[in-house]
Amino acid sequence: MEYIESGRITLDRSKISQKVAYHDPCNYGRKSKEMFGYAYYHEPRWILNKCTPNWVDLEPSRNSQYCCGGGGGLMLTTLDDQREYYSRRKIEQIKHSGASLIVVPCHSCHGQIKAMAQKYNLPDIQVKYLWEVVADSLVVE
Amino acid sequence: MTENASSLIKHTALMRPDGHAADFCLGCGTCAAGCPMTGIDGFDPRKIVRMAMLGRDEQLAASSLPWLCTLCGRCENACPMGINIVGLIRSARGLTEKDKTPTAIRKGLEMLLETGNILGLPEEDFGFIITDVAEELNEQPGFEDFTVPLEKKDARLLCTLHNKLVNIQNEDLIHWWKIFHLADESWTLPARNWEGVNWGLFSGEDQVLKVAVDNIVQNMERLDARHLMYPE
Amino acid sequence: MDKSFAFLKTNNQPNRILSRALGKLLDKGLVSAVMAPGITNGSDLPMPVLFTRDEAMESCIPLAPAAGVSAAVQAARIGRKVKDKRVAVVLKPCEVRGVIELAKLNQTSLESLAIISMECPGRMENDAYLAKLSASPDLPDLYLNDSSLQDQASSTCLSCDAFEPQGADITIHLFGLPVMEHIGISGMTAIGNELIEAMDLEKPGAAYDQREAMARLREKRGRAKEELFQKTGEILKNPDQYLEVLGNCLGCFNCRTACPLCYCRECVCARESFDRDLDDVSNRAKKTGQARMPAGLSMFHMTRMVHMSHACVGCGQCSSYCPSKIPVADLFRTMGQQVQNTLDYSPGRDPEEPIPYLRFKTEAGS
Amino acid sequence: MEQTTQQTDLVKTEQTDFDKEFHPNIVALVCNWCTYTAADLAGVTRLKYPAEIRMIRLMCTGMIDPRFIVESFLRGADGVFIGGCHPGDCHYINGNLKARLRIGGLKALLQGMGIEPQRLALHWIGASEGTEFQKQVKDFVEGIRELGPSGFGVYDSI
Amino acid sequence: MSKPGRFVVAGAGISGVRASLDLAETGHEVVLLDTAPVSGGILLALDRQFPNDHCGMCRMLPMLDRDQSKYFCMRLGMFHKNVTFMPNTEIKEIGGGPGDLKVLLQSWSAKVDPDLCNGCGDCLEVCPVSLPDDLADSLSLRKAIFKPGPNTSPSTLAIDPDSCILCGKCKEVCQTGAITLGPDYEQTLEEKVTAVIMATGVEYFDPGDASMYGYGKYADVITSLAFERMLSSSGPTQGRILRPSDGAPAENIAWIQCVGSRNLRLGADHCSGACCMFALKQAGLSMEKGSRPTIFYMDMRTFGRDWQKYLDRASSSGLRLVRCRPHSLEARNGGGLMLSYSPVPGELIDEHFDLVVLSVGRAPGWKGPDFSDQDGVLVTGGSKRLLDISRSLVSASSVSFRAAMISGSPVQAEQGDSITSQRVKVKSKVLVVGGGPAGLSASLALAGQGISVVIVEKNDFLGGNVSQISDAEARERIRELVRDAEKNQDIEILLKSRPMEFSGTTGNFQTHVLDQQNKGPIIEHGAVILASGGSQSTLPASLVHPKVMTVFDLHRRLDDPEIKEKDLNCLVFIQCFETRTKEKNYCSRLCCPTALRSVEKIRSTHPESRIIFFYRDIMTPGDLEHLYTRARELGAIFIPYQTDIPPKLILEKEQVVVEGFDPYLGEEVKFKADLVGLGSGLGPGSGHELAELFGIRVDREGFLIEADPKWRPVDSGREGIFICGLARNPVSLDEAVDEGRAAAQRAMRLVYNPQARMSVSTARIRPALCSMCGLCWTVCPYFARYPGSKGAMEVDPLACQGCGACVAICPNHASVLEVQGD
Repeated sequence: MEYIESGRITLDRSKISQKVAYHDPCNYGRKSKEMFGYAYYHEPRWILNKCTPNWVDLEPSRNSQYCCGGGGGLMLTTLDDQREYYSRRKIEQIKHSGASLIVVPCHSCHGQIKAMAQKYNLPDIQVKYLWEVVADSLVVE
Repeated sequence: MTENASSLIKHTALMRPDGHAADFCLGCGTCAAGCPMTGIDGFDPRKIVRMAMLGRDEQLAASSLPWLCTLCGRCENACPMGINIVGLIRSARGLTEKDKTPTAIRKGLEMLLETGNILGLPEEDFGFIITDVAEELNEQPGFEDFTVPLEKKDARLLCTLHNKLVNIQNEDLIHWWKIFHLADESWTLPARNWEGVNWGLFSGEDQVLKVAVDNIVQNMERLDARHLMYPE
Repeated sequence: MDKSFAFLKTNNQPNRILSRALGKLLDKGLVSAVMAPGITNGSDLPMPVLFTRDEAMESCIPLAPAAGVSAAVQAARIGRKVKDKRVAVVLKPCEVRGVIELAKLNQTSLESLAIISMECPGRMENDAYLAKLSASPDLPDLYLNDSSLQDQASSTCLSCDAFEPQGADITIHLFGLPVMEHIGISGMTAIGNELIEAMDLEKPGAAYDQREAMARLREKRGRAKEELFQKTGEILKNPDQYLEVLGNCLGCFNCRTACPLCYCRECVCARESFDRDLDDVSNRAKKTGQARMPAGLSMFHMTRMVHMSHACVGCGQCSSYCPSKIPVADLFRTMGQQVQNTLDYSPGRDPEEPIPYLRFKTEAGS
Repeated sequence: MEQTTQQTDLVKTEQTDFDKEFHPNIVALVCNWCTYTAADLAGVTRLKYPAEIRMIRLMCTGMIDPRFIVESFLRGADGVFIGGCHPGDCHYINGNLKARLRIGGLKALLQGMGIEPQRLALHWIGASEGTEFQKQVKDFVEGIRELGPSGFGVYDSI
Repeated sequence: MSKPGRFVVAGAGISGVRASLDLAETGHEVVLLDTAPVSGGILLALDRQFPNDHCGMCRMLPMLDRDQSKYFCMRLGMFHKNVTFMPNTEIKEIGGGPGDLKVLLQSWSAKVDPDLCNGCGDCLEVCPVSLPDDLADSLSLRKAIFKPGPNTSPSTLAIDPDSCILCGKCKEVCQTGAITLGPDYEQTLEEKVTAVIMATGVEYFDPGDASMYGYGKYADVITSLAFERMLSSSGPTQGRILRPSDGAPAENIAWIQCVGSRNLRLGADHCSGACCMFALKQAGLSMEKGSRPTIFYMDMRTFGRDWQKYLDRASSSGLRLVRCRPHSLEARNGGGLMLSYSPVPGELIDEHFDLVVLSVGRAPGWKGPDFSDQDGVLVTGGSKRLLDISRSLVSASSVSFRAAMISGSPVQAEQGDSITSQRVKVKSKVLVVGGGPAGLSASLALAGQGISVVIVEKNDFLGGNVSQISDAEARERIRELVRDAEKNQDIEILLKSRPMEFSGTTGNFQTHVLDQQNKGPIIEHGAVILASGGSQSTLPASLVHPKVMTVFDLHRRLDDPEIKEKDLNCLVFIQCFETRTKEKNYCSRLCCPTALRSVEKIRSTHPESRIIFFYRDIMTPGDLEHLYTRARELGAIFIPYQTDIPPKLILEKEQVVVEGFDPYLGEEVKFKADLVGLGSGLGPGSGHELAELFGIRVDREGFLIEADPKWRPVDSGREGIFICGLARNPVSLDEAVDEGRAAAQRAMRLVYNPQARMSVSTARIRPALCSMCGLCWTVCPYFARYPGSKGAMEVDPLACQGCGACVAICPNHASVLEVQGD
């Protein structure tokens, strides 16, 4: 944000053409709010908005968003079926949003959503990190 | 069975200033209604809270319930009584006997304690991977002069890494390096104990949690960095 | 209460034998008086008579096929006045119903009354009865055994299918029995059983099945009733017929006087609605050039219907009293049935059944 | 009795305007507490209802003596509309229930006299039901218009 | 003869109106003010009220002065000759002391002159400003010039100064020149008054703060207040239940309870006290309109008079009740919402609803300066606690009596009246049956106003049996009442006595009171207050065991040194033990608070002991919710049970084992209890006998029945006979005292003037025409008829309200209505 505001980097909003949906990771939102009293809902959206105008929230979002299903170390366990079941909600949300690119700022979510898109047979769904989207939109002078 | 009088975990109100002990539970089921995992293998946050209230620590620790949770916090965010459900589940995980914690986590934690990262990656291997990826980036226009400031002192920003980026998806490192580069950021990456992921959070073992945090603090001190960047 | 059933040997004199049986009640002190149809000096028309000594019972005709007035009103007077004593009252089923209705209106109490009633073959109109009686002095007994005589009963009775008493303590059974040999008597209540105990009755020797005779009668009278109601219903609905029938009304109020249920001290119709204001009449006359006087007779009859149709017990006395031979009872009964069906009310059936317009206490909702 | 005189006065008014359309003579007996308030509300919210009705305000529908309804018909009313509180809402606890019973019996009686049952209507209309008042009155008047004059007045010739 | 007092009542909701009427009816003058342009408060928005789905506000109107009202329906406004209503007014300052307060009132301009406005509504059409209507809780729009209540009298249009843009269009079209749009003027006025009553009401929680339910985001999520307007035929949908999003009929409707209450994270550790009933009512009414309602609740708080029965009726007619709190809502394509909830552990249900109604909590809502600490300022109703209508009225009457007491001795009402009503001589004496807290507070209140009182008490002591079941503090309060009563010269106390014969008419009753030797005086009195109390239910013989007792006994026993020192490893409470079921189908109200208070007591001596509650619904309305929260905080464990599987008590020689089912664990649980407390409830004492003697109604369980459960809570339905306290319904000590005072207020109204005024229209019997058939007796709803000694029925002139039912039923017009004056 700081970079963008201060102009240290410049972003091109036209580089990404597909419909983008933003996923709130638990750690950035609810848990951050519980632990540190502040939830990062606005900032990532602000950044994303600088990258592309064509983005939406997954519904529900923010405080009541659904977890990707990979958190809490669940990705590290052998409980794959459960993990898959859990993610049905996220997949529904993604389908509902109609987006083909899911932007996440969290590694865990990134992995989980990517894996689940495959499991649920959604090969057209791309998953990118927020900074990846920023990097993709960078104007290199 | 007759119930025990006291529980080790039901008073878990830690980490959150406004958190309440499990005792406050009204049994309203808001938590369960918000949890996508409810019903899977008998999972239900309300039940876990209840077991804690009744002092059934061992039963809870011996079950798979605590490990089904993604710790996403959707439950406690809505809990009208402000019960620290996530904290409670973490505590329950902490009570799990070592050999019953999921293998991957167990190993990762052991590695973390041993090597400062969950992969158990030696320092020189890490350095190699980083240099390798940086060279990849150098091939892109505009980034020819990019280098990774490993172990740079006095940087504004100390970065830690998600082990995934080092392990299987190291091409994803490029994205933020690009940003730093273009923004001309003063940053550094520690060569040791670069692990930014803290599985102690998952296992409920606070002592591990602390080791991991200590590692980072030491890095900060060692490199005199002013800010810290976490992968998450 | 299990009903007991016994025979009373009649020796071709059912009225006399039954009178004697009733006399035993007086004799044994079980009742302080008996009110039953009887003859008193000067008239052969059976009227309610109060007997207090058993020897006087010789003039009693308990099953008389005529009734000068409704005995219900007289029985009610007794019930209202007499306390701590018991009086046996012999009433026709319609009169029993009348007493019960009056009890609901606080005009009598059933406490001191022992009600004796019969399966009713109907009553003749007074003039017809007296004419017949002069030719046939045994008419009261013969009537009971002769269906062709019974066919000469009043039109109200011929179309009455409520001939079985309800609410009586004792029922006298006639239909399907060889009444000249014996009649049946049942106690319907504890009091009734206590009383028939004193009548020295016989256990029934042979079994008689009354059902067929009852059913036949019910069918016959029921059909007549339907036909009557049909016909009268048309009269009420059709202004031409209505005016033709009621146009004969003299405004004498006999029907009201005859009615056992008209319990008001002074009829409202005599004060407020009847005999309309002269201005009113002349207004009407101005419109059509003429107006009948006295006016307001429709209002009178309709007011009585509003007040009494739900309670009409169908005794027919109003018709009997009418000097213009207006079938007042037919009109009332027809209307009564429609109102009673709507309100799901049956007058005189049960003293505990509340007057329909007081049922608001138990009703709620829409 | 005040109410009685009011009623009689009103029904004495003879029909005068017989234009092309039939203007029925309609008496509306409304309870002071609920239905009158609803009628008032209908007025305030400018809900139009037929002008044919002569509204008589009573303290309670439970005070309606059926005799007066009969008299209204005998004296030329084509319909009688009664509006009271919903069951349970009666200011006098249960006057409306009493009215319902009596009107029920009266309806049967009038029907027996050849008066169509639609000519006598009892509706529960609560204080806040202005629209309901308008609707019921409108429907009632329309119904009577379709039925035509009651012709019951001829019974009063004796 | 003393001068009438003058009072300011702030807030013209039902509490304020009740307090004003009480004072006005006893001859005082009242200035009733409200910040709103109309009176009525929240009630204007509610068409029907639980627990009978009826309207009935008019029943709180004065019985005797009623006929002087210009309008009858209270939805049109409140009118009384002794009450001046000041809209758009608030209190600025209060100075002076009790009995001599100086109150500075500030009014702002109404801008629409009610005398000129004819309510034509032309202005409403031209006003260009549209904004959400507060009354419909934003369900619909209104203009800046608007009609502030759906039924308020035609000429009361108002301009909202905050939204008005002063465009002047309304003024242009106004044909009567009623509108003045000049600068806001404010008028201040000083009133010298005896006392001030604050009845400033409650404020509803704004569910915008509970974002999980998407209020404000999804159109189909509305508040219970908005739904109330939707139900109303004068509301925005004319009574049809529609989805605000698309106007489609709403079939599946969910109510979510406790939104903004019972939530520690929102700092709302209270229960709003009436929303459960509110939701039950709304759900029931919606069923009548063809909807399928579901209520999501945690505890169904049916603690009031007949509420449990109301619930039973609703559920037997198909209302679905789901015990859990939903987590969140999601919008669905094609309209409607998906609600996630989990009724039993391990079960997660997503269900589609067309409409979601949030039962928003309430909190005391006074925004202006707080004068409540000032002497001579009394606070009533919802502004003190969260109360339903009936309790608000009781509280308002209680407070108005306290206010009247400040003015000193009673007012002698003017003899020469402006209206020519007839008067009846009455005895200025009141008989009080029962010397418990309710009876004592009633007696003291009346005696304080110079009315003589006779207390008839069956025991040989005063104080009732609350002294048996409450804690020390309560006992002390009752002892104080007893001491005050005993030394009051206007109170005559007859102990070991009971009323045996009762006769007479309102204002002139005679009661024969007998002692144990069957001797005693005949007391002539104007009114009677029945406060015969009740007692805790005794346990069945099969449960006699030293370790098993009622929660009340247990609470008392905890003070016992023996118990204090004993090892108590485990205590078990079983609430609703054989109550709120078929035989005793009501909530006793005191068992839950008593048992919950016991927890704190137990913890003070036994910090480690296990405390288990088996319960159906914890009944802690209002601030009592703290007790529940505190008990949980102290580690008491609450296990809900259902009536079909109640916990089992197994009595053994040395111990008691309680077996039950924990639905959260889905397992049987078993506790070895050292003490078992049973919430077996309270029951009325001699209700049936009293009802028979005094000719009033009594319910199946023996509680005396009030004239109207909402609007006339302490009237028996027979004028002159008032009921209060446990004889009427289970109450707390505070409530008993309030009810006693409220009953005293009602009695006072009748007897303060030795020449009581009759209703303007009353029935009369023409004896010559009367046949004594008794039809009029049966139809009289006010017991105002009796068979006279002269062969005709007679009328109790003060009891007769002039409804005319007797006139309609009498075939002979022996019963006629007479109207006094015009």
